[in-house]
Amino acid sequence: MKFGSSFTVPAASTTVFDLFLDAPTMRACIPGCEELERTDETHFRGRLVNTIAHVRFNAAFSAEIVGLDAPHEVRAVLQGEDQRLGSSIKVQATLTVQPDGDGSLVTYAMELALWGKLGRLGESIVQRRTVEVERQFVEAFTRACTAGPVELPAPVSVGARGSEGAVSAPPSAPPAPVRSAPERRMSPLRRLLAWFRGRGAR
Amino acid sequence: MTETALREGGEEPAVGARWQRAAARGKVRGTTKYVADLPVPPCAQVAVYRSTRPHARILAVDVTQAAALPGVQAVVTGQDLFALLGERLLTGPAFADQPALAYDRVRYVGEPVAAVLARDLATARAAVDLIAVEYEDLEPVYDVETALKGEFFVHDVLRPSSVFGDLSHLRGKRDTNVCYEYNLRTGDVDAVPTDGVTTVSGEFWSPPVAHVPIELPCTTAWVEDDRLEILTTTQTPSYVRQAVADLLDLPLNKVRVRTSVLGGSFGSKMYDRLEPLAAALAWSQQTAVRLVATREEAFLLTTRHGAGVTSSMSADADGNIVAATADVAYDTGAFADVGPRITAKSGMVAAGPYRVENAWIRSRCIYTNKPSAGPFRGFGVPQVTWSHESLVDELARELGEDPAEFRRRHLLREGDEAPMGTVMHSADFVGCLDAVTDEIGWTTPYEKGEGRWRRGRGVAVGMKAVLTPTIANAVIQLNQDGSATLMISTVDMGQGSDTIMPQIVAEVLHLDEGSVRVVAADTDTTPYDTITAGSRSTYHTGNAVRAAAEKMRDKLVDLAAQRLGVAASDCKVTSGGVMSTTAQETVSISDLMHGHFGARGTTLTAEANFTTSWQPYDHETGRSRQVTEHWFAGAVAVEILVDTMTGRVKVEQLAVAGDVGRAINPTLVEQQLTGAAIMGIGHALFDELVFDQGQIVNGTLLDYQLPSVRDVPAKLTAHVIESAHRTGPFGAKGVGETGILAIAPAIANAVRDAVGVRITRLPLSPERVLEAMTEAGVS
Amino acid sequence: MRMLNLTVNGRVHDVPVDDNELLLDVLRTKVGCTSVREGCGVGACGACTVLVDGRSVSSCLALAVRHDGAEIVTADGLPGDDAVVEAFVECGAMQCGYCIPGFVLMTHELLAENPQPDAEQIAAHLEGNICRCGTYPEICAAVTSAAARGARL
Amino acid sequence: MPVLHQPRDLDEACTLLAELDDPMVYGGGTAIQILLKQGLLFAENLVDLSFVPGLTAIEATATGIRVGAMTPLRRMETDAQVAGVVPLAAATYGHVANPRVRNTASVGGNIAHGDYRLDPPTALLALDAQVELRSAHGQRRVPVRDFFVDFQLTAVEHGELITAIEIPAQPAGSASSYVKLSSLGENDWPSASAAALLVTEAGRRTLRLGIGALAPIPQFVSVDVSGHDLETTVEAAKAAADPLIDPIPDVRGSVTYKRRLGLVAVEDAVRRAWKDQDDD
Repeated sequence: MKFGSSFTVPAASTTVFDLFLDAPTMRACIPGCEELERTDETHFRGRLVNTIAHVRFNAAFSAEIVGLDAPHEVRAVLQGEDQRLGSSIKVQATLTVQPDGDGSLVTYAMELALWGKLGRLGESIVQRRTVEVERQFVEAFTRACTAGPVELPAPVSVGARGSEGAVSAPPSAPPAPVRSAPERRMSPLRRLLAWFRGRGAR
Repeated sequence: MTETALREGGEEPAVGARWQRAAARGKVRGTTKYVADLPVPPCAQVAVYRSTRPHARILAVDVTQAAALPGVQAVVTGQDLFALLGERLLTGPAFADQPALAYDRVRYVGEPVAAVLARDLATARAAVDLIAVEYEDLEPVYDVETALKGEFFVHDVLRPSSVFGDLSHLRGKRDTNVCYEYNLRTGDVDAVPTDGVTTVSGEFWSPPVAHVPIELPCTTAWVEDDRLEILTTTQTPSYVRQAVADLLDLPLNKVRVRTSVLGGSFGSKMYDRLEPLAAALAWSQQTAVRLVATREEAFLLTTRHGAGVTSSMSADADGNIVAATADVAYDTGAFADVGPRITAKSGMVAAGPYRVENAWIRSRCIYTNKPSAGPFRGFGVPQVTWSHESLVDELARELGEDPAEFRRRHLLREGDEAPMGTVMHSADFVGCLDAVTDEIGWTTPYEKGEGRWRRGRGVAVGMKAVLTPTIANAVIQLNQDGSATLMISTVDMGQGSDTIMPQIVAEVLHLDEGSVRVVAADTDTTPYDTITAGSRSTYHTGNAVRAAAEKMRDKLVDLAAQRLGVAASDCKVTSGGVMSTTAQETVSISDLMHGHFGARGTTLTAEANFTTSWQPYDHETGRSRQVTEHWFAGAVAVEILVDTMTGRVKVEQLAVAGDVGRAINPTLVEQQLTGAAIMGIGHALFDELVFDQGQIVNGTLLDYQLPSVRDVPAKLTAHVIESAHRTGPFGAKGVGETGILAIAPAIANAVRDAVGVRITRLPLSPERVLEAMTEAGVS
Repeated sequence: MRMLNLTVNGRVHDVPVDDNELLLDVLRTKVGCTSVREGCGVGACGACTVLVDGRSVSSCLALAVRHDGAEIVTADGLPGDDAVVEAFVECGAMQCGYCIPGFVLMTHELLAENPQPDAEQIAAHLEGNICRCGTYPEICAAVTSAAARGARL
Repeated sequence: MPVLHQPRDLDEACTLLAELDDPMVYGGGTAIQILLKQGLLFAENLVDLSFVPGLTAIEATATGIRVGAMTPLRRMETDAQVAGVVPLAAATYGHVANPRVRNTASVGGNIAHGDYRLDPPTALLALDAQVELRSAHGQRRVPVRDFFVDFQLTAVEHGELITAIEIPAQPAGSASSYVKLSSLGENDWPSASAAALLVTEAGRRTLRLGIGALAPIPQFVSVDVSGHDLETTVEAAKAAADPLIDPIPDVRGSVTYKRRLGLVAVEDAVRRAWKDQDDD
């Protein structure tokens, strides 16, 4: 499944680029990302956790930067496995940053594979979820670009550290988009669940 | 059409009669026992851990947690089995490339890696969720284009498995994704002059589809003393016995494979499905195991090959077809299965059933990292028929000729040599075409419509060779009371072999309807039979059955001659028994046997073998004087409506015809034709397995669409054409696949007729039709 | 485990069941009705159809414990001279036969509600049953024939 | 495997929903079984409503009918009262899946799933139905037009369950139709669906449209078509529906195709309703 888009953020491209490589910022911006640490120059590892309603999605993942042309382009591969759900996820992403007036134009292209039980169960939910995840990420990242890198570890985060020269997020900034979502807003997995419920008793 | 003539004395002949299907009432009430319904010893229930990666090296399999779950009896990994069986773990009808459990590498999402044996299925499934596998990803190959680049390989080495005669020429290879290539060279397509020649060409695509017999695959295996017994849903019991004997290194008499009537198959229950895994688990654990595929798992077991055909057809100024080319690529997925045979048998008919002087065909079987493709009703031929029947239609239109008439002019006739060098016999293409075009009133004008709904008509012809060479055996046991028991390894999957084989016996021995019973295939008692597939049984097993019945008849005649003191030549079998003209006496079978053996309940046995002869095709030219024992000829004509607002195609009328040589049971033949047509409508309009990066995304019956009662045309007729085959039993040959070959192109040709667009990719979904109309500026 | 009381084809059965057991499995393994079969597991094919208090139900999705005290009819329990069975046999409405008991029960439900259904009504009632062999023309003929016989349970 | 609870009355059900960990209401239960089989459901507790009395009644009210949440869909299709009071609802419920599913699936469970492709919401939107919800804290009513919040998201809060749907009677002299267009097999899910209700009240003619499968949630729009003829009504309906169409692409069609199909569904529904009106 391929998707991609572009968006502009109110920050210089070098700032934007650095934020992309900053583990705490990305942890805060990626919906559902509850752990993320950089293990060396090119490797990250983390965990995507959602324990909502009746589906438990818990995937340890690793990410590798496979191409870096700072501050213009970064290519990365993320791979995770949820053993209990018998599913794995792989994302191959290419991200480019170009100056655009006072801000930057971010263009990304992703190829997402969802293999196993989750992947077997239809693409509409995945498509829809992808759209949702994209939207949430862009919102959060735009906020991060305004506020700068995230310093404070989020409550469930393990091993997240503020990067050098980090600026504290202003108190008004929400810690992470997922948490800022209204109470009733369903997580993608809850939607997935609801979707299954819907198709059986349509 | 041959009407059945009454035999002497007003006796109804058995061959040609519309006998009621065997076990009809049991099937309607559900009392007929399928494999899963039969009693078996107490079993461990098995659930399978499946790969979540399309292509990866297995680094480690951690089963500690799974094994510790209460109720779990054993957890077996591919590595465990490999340690025990070595490379014997790899099976397959063409190449030994399919491990019962993956041990070093996984090659598709869903490939079995480990199996849990537990006291119940819920426990087994819960344990599967506790298995952790560590992978190292390898570059996946998702499609044939990538596979042909040869950068990454699904298999490093290919080792032929040497099970079948027609595949004995396979050789080991390495570093290629092409496991087989068939080439046909007839005449010289390059030498065809271009002056005055009209050429049409296209790139055709048939997607992978799923068989979806409603009965789920089920295999139970257990150890009894030093033997392995298997009760399984298979249409190839003889093959399974050999494969399992090889796997476990057992003599053939220590493996027993049984089956029952099948709840449909269409090619899905063949070769290595659940059986090698069940056998390996039962043998390695010395226990009884039961494997039942869920519907989702069944989608992973086998599919029909997705196939691309890049092809052309040319006619000279006089309208003669002077050249045909086809470059065919079959996507066989992770395992070859019987893909090489499919590749050859379809490649040889890719030019169509026409007189074509010059033909160039290349047909290749290509590995990718997807679930394995195998045999499916039509055996690869519908995919090439899709190409040649679209091309010939377009060629006729280019030349300003009527598509049916153009075909009629060029179709192969009795005695013609087909492009692959074999002479045609008992393949009445013209008769089939006439029957269907007459039925829909092809030459009568019709309202095409101008508003939202446009009407169109289309026709197509299909050609397929029967599987050759093959071997069939039959044993008849005649019981003293005049009833008979027939032992064959042909499996009734709904095609009706349990009905027509008794009709053949009854015809020879003058027995009544219901007096011959077929024993369910059991390798302990029923003799070797190559396979129940490829529409081969009526002809091959039918011939063995007929020969065995004739031997039985001779035995009865000898007994009667002895008893009555007359010459054997004076005796003949009639419905009342054996009659002697000289003695003016008829002795019933019952009296004859009672008299001979001096006891009631005795049996008399006769057996026969039937093996076809063939001439292997030349590997340079793909030609052979006898590449097949016989041909199937079929034709389809349809009248359709296209909703120009939604793009939906509605088949209003469909006529399907097949040359069956001679219909042993016309009712069953008609059902095979209409049933295949309905399945074919699905393939034409919506039936499709959708993949995303090697993952099936519509693998449940909530998303995977099968034709329902609503998809059946208002008028659907079957036309049985009988041009008797000189060596068929009573002139008969099979019919299981004939009806499906030409459905999709007939419908596409009708869409072309209705709205003027030529669609080359299946299925003809409403979106695709509407897109093509928009592109062509049709509103 | 709790005891479940089911009347299946007129016979009373008291069977121990787990809370999560499906009616399909209970009928097959504890009552012995192997005419009830799994085909899709998601209610989309009709092979597991049973009549519960006269209404068609996909037993593959039905929790057994919700059916305590229910009257269940399966195809193998139909009387020997059942008109629908006769009509299916005579019309040759079966090939592999695996899905047919489901069609037979759906026909019973249809005819109980609508003794003389037209072609559209037959299609509307049977559209959720799949016969992969494509026996639909014979099945529709059988339904019409059964209606003509005045089929009633 | 989750624990099954079978409360004997509504209060007990509400208490269970409020107090249990990860509870899930088990209505018809078909979808839950599918989830369990897929290995995706990790609900700790299922609250089965089948032994709660009073949830399966269809009763006349002053303004229409009140349908208990556990009423099987099939009763909506076959019940004479439903057909008489809200014929559009009767027609639409008859299109859901197949008779077996309709015998099992419940009216409340059906909308609680909130699937964008469901047939019944289109009619319920056009008819301006109200959803009755109950929790340990009491009862409330939500107009069905506010019930579907976002993709797979409804107004049902944690601890709540649906007890009934109230459907106002279809106005005298109104005409209606439901159209379901599929793109694969004829009996597949809809790729586009539309319920049209033409109402003449106080001299004004209104077209109420519920559309399904064409956006993350079922959509509703009302168009004043006073003085319109059939063709201008069709055009007005399509113009009103168009901005609401925001399809989710899947194996059944792309965004472009579904958008196009959606307008056909709207047009077909309006034409049929118009014809229905002429026939009366």
